[in-house]
Amino acid sequence: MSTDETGHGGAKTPQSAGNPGGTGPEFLQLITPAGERISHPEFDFWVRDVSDEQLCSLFEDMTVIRRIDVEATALQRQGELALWPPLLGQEAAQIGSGRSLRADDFVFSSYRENGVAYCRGVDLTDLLRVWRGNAAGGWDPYSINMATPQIIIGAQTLHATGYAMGIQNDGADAAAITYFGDGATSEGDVNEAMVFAASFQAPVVFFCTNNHWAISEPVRLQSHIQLADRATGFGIPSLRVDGNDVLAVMAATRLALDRARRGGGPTFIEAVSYRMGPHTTADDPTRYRDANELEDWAAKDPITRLAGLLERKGLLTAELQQQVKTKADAVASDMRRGCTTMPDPQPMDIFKHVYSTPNSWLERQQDHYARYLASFGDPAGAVSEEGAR
Amino acid sequence: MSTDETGHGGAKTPQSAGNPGGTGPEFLQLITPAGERISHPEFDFWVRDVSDEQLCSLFEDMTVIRRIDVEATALQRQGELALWPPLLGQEAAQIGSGRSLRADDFVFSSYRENGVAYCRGVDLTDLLRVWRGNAAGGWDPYSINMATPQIIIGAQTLHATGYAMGIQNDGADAAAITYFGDGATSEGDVNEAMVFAASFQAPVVFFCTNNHWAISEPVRLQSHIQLADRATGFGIPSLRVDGNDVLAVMAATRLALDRARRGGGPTFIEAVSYRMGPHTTADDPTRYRDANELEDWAAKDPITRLAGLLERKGLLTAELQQQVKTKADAVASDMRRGCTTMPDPQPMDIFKHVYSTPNSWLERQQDHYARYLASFGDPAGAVSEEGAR
Amino acid sequence: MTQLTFARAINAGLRKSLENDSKVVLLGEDIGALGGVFRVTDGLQKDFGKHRVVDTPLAESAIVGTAVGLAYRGYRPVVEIQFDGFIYPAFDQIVSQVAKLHYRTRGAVKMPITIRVPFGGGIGSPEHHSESPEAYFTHTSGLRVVTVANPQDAYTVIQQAISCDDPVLYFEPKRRYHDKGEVDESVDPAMALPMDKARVLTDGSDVTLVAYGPLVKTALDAASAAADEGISIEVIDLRSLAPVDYEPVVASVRKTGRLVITHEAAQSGGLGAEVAASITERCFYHLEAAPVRVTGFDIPYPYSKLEMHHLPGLDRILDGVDRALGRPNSLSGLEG
Amino acid sequence: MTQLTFARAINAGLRKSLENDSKVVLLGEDIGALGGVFRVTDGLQKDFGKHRVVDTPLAESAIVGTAVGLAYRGYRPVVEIQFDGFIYPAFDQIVSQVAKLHYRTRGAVKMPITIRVPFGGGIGSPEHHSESPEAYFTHTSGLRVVTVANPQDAYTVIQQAISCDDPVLYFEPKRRYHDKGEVDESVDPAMALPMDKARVLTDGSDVTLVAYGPLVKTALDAASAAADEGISIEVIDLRSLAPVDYEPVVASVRKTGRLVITHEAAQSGGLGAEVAASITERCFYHLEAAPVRVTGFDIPYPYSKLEMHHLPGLDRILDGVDRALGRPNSLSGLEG
Ligand SMILES: Cc1ncc(C[n+]2csc(CCOP(=O)(O)OP(=O)(O)O)c2C)c(N)n1
Ligand SMILES: Cc1ncc(C[n+]2csc(CCOP(=O)(O)OP(=O)(O)O)c2C)c(N)n1
Ligand SMILES: [Mg+2]
Ligand SMILES: [Mg+2]
Repeated sequence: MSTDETGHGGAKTPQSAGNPGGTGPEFLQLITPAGERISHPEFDFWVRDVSDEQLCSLFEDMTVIRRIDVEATALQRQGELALWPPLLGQEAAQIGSGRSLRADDFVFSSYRENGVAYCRGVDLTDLLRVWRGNAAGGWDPYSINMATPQIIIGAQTLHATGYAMGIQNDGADAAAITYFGDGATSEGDVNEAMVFAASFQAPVVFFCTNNHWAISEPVRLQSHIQLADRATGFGIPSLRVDGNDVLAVMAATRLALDRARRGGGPTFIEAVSYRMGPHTTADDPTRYRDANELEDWAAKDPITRLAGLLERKGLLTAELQQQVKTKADAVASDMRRGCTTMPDPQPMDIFKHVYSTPNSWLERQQDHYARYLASFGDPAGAVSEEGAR
Repeated sequence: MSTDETGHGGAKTPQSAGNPGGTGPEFLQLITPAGERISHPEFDFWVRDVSDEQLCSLFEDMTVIRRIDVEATALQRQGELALWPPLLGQEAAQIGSGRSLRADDFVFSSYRENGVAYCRGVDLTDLLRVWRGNAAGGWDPYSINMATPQIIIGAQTLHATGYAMGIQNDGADAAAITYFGDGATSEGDVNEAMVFAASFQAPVVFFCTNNHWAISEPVRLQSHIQLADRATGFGIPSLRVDGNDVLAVMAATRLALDRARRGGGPTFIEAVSYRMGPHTTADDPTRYRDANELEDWAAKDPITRLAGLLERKGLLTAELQQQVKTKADAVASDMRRGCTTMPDPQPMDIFKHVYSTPNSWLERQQDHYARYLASFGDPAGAVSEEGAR
Repeated sequence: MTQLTFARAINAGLRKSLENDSKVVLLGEDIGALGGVFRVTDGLQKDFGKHRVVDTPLAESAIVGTAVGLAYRGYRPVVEIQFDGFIYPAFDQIVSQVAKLHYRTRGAVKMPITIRVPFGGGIGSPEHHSESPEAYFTHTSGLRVVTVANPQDAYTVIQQAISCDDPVLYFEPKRRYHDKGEVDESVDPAMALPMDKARVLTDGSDVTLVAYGPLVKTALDAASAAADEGISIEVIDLRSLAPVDYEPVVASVRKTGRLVITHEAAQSGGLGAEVAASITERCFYHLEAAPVRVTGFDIPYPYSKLEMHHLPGLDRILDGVDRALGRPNSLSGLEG
Repeated sequence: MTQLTFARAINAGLRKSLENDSKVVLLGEDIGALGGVFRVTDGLQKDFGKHRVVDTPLAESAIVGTAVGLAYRGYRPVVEIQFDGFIYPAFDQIVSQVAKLHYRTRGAVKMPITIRVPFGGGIGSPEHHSESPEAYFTHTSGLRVVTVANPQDAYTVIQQAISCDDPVLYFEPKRRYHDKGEVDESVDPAMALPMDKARVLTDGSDVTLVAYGPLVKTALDAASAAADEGISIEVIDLRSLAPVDYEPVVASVRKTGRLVITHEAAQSGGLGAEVAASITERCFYHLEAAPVRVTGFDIPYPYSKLEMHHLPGLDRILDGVDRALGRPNSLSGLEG
């Protein structure tokens, strides 16, 4: 039953036997780790319009979301947030894909795609509401066309597929995109989502960030072969891209979105990246992973890589660097202010929005609890550990 | 959202685009519909020991289970059974695979594999217990190493995988085999079973009978590509065989079992066949399927085909035919007798086997119900529609 | 007014909803050409097209999960779960998504999803086809749960459920599918008794008998049998199981002082416990005896030959009525 | 006797079971090198190997479903569900397979599966991490459901659960994981109080207070606070939630005439309803007031800043005690 048992021969698939967990080099790359732009006969087309200015702007976004991540982690350490799931190392995957979306596309993500939310224009205070424990939800999904992030692993992939079926029914040319991790590919929901997406040829993009770990479990435990191969078994074309290469991610996402818009159905993208931080601020990765692995991946850092390209192009000026830093600092301090000045929720708020129409059971409980609170001077007293009376 | 939408190009997979639902000819065949034995460089090996005698015996088994099916259908029409799920048309798939198993292998099937149960040596009365509504279960699974058939679509595939993990832990060389339909491939459980089987390289065979329909839904609704291709996306090797060719099914199953026993992990077999009857005796297929389709498939009948081969080999003697008929009639009449003379269960039986150790909640209810029944002369009176008092 | 079966009445209600709101879409297994295994969706795909009445692949979690996505997009999905026992693979999507998304989006996203579930036993089916899972959902905050006991309600309430902005589990008493009743199709669902209200079916002074779904008929039969014995039973059809409309039950128990509750589901933790506890809280000083539960047993649904022993029947309900009244009954003389 | 936290006590119990029975295997997400997100399985994979302590792919239905297969093969699987809110994808396998297979095989196949579930709130977690889903399982025939309220029970009951031939849901009160208590590791689980028995924790004469899992500590605190006010509370730790051991509760209520039940789960359809209904049935003529339920509300588990408002605390329990006693309380003067 152990995964050590896999040496016993026999199990082979044509595409990628012996290339477990997706660490192999066979993926789309447009920028090398050293920052060199390499050309690609098919995919250059999809980033042909990316100007120098846009490269700088991608660099800015990636830097900003790294800064957001650092700031949020600090806020957690300082007790201002209950928890934070860092995206460190996944900036190219999130910005490359997030920047490829149109306003009328709709995003269904996991908890980790805070960089995508940034691309969608999320209010920074809203980004932290849930992690501070202040509210059941952050932003209004319709304000940025991005659903409330999903914690139930993989559940959102079905929502994206259903939304895409709705787009199709409406005759619109928008697309849905769903983000999930390598671990999520094992959940029934993700596989059922592919069944439905393929059956109805729904305009949905499955964006799988293979960051090599699902908490303490290496991707090899989920699959011995490349995750991108999973999709072909459902009749869904798939792309495997260097997830630390912002241009490669962009090219793949644009191709997939274009296919979806034009009635070509779903696409699966495996973005090969790495979770440089812990799973969340509550996690201790030293219990399960090798420091060397981290070092290897540090050498493939997505921001350093884009900086390398900008450097080669003579774009990485002191001015740009200053400008990006100023922006990142401003965003971080805005976010911090938003976080620490967020008004506390009021006790009776917990009864709001359970239903959209009156419900006799809940109304009675709400009334009783209001009376209970009223019997105390200070609502906080009503719930203190030692009791107030 | 309709499946009519699928023409819009774009979605292609390398293996089998444009070959939906598995009606294509690309499958392993060792006997043509006309009964001609065709040789195959790889798979002949797996049936090299099948003697003339064994061919006759396969013919007998297939004929007998068709007879069982006819008899059970008749019993249902006569009110002796509440329901019956016919296997008509799937005899080769069930006998070819069922006869490939060893006694120490373990079967986890759906409701339709009554022919496999026959191969396992099921008691004919036990086969009908559940369909008569007389008991919660038919046979003791350990008596024939076959689990109680599964109605929850796909759930049994996980049981087989777990059982196979147990075999592996025990260091035994047995295998588990699980049977399920084309429709079942869409359920999360079946896909999760493949994830686990691949991850742990468990000795399990996934035997998918693609009988082209899931009640009223054509296989194309579940998948636009061949079902056999699904498995490769999980890193599981797969075989697509003519499910109406008993030798092809046997060869594939034997290969898969051999791989499993030797530590080679799981295999997926798609047996392409056809459900010639209704889904169950409660179904009315005229509402959703074309009579022509039935005719096409009648021409590929698995028993006629084997008879053709026997004929060519001069084995289809009047004696054989008589012997087989006698056997089938005897089995059918045994089964009928077992069914109609099965003692009715006793009211208090419903409380048995819920738990294996005493349970205070249930004991109280059981005691109360016994008192309630005792307050009536005749237990049947206690539950009559009009009331007995 | 026409005579319709439950199945046809629901069909007519679905048709009305499909006609009145282009955002209504139906999803499920075999609901198209076949018209559902109970023919409840008969003819709807033909008339409204494959985009509005969608045969889905075999995956319940996906059926409900894609309905969530459609709701995000502004649709009002109506999902059919083919049999009660097949709702469990969708449990996660129902409990963690459908029920909670309005809360989790602070009211921004509505989940006007109706989940139709043929439920209950009595039709001689094999395992997994006769479950009464309603208590799992009545205990799930964020959901509404309703059931119906006559074709008119079947017709009206399905439309109310579909037009409700909250998610609704609509349980269909499958053993009554073929029972007929008067249906006035001109009833405006918005003007009819709201789906979250109970209905008193018979006036009575001795005992209050609460039932819902398939057992309402049995309860009514029991009431008329009891009448012959001089016992006056007030039968209440709950209709809404979450929330339960306690007002008429409280009013009735204040009058009768006795309460019997019946359902097919297992007793322990069933809805009967909730009703008994809540009515005891509200009517303690009016109760002359402990509320009596007449329910299915704490066993997996049994094989069909014996299912009538598991299901509360007329006599078992009357035995419970006797218990509530302190008349001789099967448990007379037993303590606690 | 050693001082152990709940988490270490369970770990010690699991270790004992792994040592004593080679058929015991552990399955779950992150239970290997990480030792589980709460470290309950810390060190076990290292000591018993990857074949006995198995990190599984991320698929809860498969974790439980493969456990069923292992049970078929004669194993005693112990499954960890990482958090309460992640049990729902496995609901079908639990309800339709684990709970029913002994019945469906007429006793031939045993399902000695233990499903460990950290449950309840109070630890400041985000959504889906603080659920109290026990009532779904207590209403499911074929399952046993237990929980523990002190490290000694944690140690003993996990071993009893594993050696039980029936499937057991073992709910771990996660907000107590770090609380310490005396644990005697030499206790023989077969000789200890059986896991399906309740335990009276304090003698009292005025009110019976029934709690389980995380709220037992709160109930005990409430009882000592009440003692200062001259109210004598008998606290009962249910331990077994299915079946509930009603005997000591009945005995207590016959003495006190008053019953308060508390749990974190939503009120409607929660286990409190079952206890209230059953005790009312058994003690109607001894009850001086309606049983009082002090529970979580009918809302999705709220965000952590306000979770203490949802969770029954010391004062809310005392308010319920006052209600049961007819003393002034927050609802005084309210009718029904
Ligand atoms: C259904 C479910 N099971 C388990 C968990 C606990 N859990 C949270 S994150 C996680 C790992 C997810 O890994 P992956 O999909 O690779 O995403 P990543 O965290 O690496 O971005 C697990 C097991 C959960 N949230 N939901
Ligand atoms: C989880 C679940 N959903 C739905 C059903 C209802 N149902 C019974 S058989 C069936 C079709 C199964 O089709 P397939 O897997 O192709 O097997 P076949 O009946 O053709 O052998 C359906 C939908 C069920 N039994 N279980
Ligand atoms: Mg990951
Ligand atoms: Mg089929």
